[in-house]
Amino acid sequence: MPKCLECDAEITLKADVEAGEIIDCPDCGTEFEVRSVDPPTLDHAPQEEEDWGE
Amino acid sequence: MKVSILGASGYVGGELLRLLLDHPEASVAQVTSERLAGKLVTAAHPNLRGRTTLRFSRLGDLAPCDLLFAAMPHGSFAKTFAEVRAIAPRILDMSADFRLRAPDAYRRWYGHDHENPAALGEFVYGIPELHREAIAGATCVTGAGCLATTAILGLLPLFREDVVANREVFIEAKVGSSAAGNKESASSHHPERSGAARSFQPTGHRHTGEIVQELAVHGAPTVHFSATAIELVRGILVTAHVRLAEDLDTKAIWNLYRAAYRDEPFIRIVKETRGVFRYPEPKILAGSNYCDVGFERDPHGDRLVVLAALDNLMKGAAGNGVQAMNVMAGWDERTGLGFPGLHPV
Amino acid sequence: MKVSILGASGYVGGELLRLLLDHPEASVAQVTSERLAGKLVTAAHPNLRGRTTLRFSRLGDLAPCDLLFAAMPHGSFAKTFAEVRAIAPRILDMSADFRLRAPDAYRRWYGHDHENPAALGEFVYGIPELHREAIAGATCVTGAGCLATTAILGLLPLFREDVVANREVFIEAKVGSSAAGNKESASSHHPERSGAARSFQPTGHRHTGEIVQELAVHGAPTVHFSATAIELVRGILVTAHVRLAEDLDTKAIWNLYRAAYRDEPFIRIVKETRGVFRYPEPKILAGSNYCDVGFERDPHGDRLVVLAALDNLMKGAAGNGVQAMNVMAGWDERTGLGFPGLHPV
Repeated sequence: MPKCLECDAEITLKADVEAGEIIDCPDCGTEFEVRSVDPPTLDHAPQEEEDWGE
Repeated sequence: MKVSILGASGYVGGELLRLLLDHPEASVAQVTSERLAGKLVTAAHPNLRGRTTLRFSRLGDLAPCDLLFAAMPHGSFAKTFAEVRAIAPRILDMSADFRLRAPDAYRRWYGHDHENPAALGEFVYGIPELHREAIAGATCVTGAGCLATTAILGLLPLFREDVVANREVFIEAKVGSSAAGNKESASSHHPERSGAARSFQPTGHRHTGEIVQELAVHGAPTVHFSATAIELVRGILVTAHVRLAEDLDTKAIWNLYRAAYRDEPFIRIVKETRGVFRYPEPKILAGSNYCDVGFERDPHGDRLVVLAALDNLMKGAAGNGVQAMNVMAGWDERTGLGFPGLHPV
Repeated sequence: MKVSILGASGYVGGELLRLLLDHPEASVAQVTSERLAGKLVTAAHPNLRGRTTLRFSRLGDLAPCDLLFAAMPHGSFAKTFAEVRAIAPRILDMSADFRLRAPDAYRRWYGHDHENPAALGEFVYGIPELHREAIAGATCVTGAGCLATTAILGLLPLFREDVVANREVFIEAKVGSSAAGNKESASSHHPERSGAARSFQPTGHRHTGEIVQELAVHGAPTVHFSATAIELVRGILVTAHVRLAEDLDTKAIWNLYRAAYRDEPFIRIVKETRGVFRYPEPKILAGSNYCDVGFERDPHGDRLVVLAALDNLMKGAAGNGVQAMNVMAGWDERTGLGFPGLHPV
């Protein structure tokens, strides 16, 4: 099972997951792109910068 | 289980009553207020209209019950403890009177000797996340200070693993107006209090004593505490700064907090990379028993900022009291504490 | 009972989800959002963290269920109604699309013809205090406008007894920001919205159509409505003025309201002579399903001021929806709606 690149949480992939799919970490919400399914590897998904600061 | 509340006209007493009225295992026997004796409880707690026709009793009329909550003004319970001791086999004191175990610590933080130092050792510090086993077997349990609870729960995993340089922490707490109770004062007058960002206690806040007592896992910590009143009725946000004794990265700290809090029903680790509520924030916790904990590792050095939030009347007082009651009675800790909080609110 | 929510990323959808997750009889099957499909629901509803790992589905993935709530933006549900009609034997639409029975009334208040006028007659106006029997047997129920609900519940007893001179009423409604939904706008930008007392609709508010429709008990009423945004997130306070057709004193009006609302679980008559919260006030109703109703008789003339308050997301929307669901399913109407509201808050 791959681990979140940000918070090390275990990320369960759906059985029918495909390369290129966007998934998010259940603990910290970071989005990843599935680079490969076997072995399961993740990349940071392209993220548009949200305007959130005060 | 028959439960009574000694001193039920205040905000904490009212919150205890709200929770106990809907608690599947507890039934409310009597609730006292000398000032409002004979009056409907809804006179002080309008949110309970239509939910109860209970009236306030006097202390003197208290009949024996299974568990007695005491939510009296600070200093009063210590005086009445001996008198009420026989009323219930289990006592849960929400006031500050029996929180510090050491008489000299009490003198330092409260500026006078304790009324009843002998009884100090009888009370277990009633935060289940800290002392679950001791609470389960206790007959006398004390609630904790709301600001202390927030700081302690935010920092506890770090002090348990002893990863804080010099065991030193700088804590800045933001707090809502209900923490000062329901007695009006010049500074609580709306035109003066509304929109406040008021440094009411930059130093010397009494809750510091509890933080020092409970974080002394591997040796006495150095706690620098300040408190600021902000535009909130309910809610506390603690922002604490520590320097790490070891070079722990974000993942290591996540795992340290997960290990400490994974099985806790009322603590959520909140540190998200998207959305409006990315870090712990009190607003959405109002009415819930959650303490949300988060952190951010400063990439330019060894500083870790720890964030913690809760509702000062719930996990900071009445909610924690009901949680401790559940532990003492052997019930599921979540019983009667299921409200998740509102959003938007 | 399997329940799904169509359009669950908004404030009403999130409040429905909160209530349904803790509802003893209902289980949440799917909740949809095209925009957030695949994401955890807690991304939009942070108060539900730790309570659910549900993710948003797409409309197209909706599987058959027992009851479907629709909480889509106004105008969208009318278009999708035919498509989703087969998904569930019972449909509860929270949008404004099917609230007005008469197509010409819809054109008058919404400025364009209804998408699907034929279906207008299929929906029962879903306030149980008004149409309990019809809702019990209905397959399609529509929620009501939050401002309309408040005004209608405040005034209904007077119009049922036909004691309002010329059936004419002047209504001023104060409302919180969450009633405008979760889409940000220039006027919802905090520095612009905070501290507002903003007359956003002195005339022509769409909810007027519903008030006219539901108060036409003995003949069409004349409804003068204005709405003001105030410093609140949740909450509505309606202040309505009528002139009495008969000389009814305070006691007579008390008895008129008691007769109308004595057995209603979610309506409290609030008119007290002491305490801070003497009249209905939205602040302490946040999260509860109560509509508090009160009044004051003007001693110098024939004017009666009627006051009514509720939480626009609860009795004004999601709470009323769950109450209507309970009626449709034959359960106790209070099921899953027990939260009494907080004080102080």
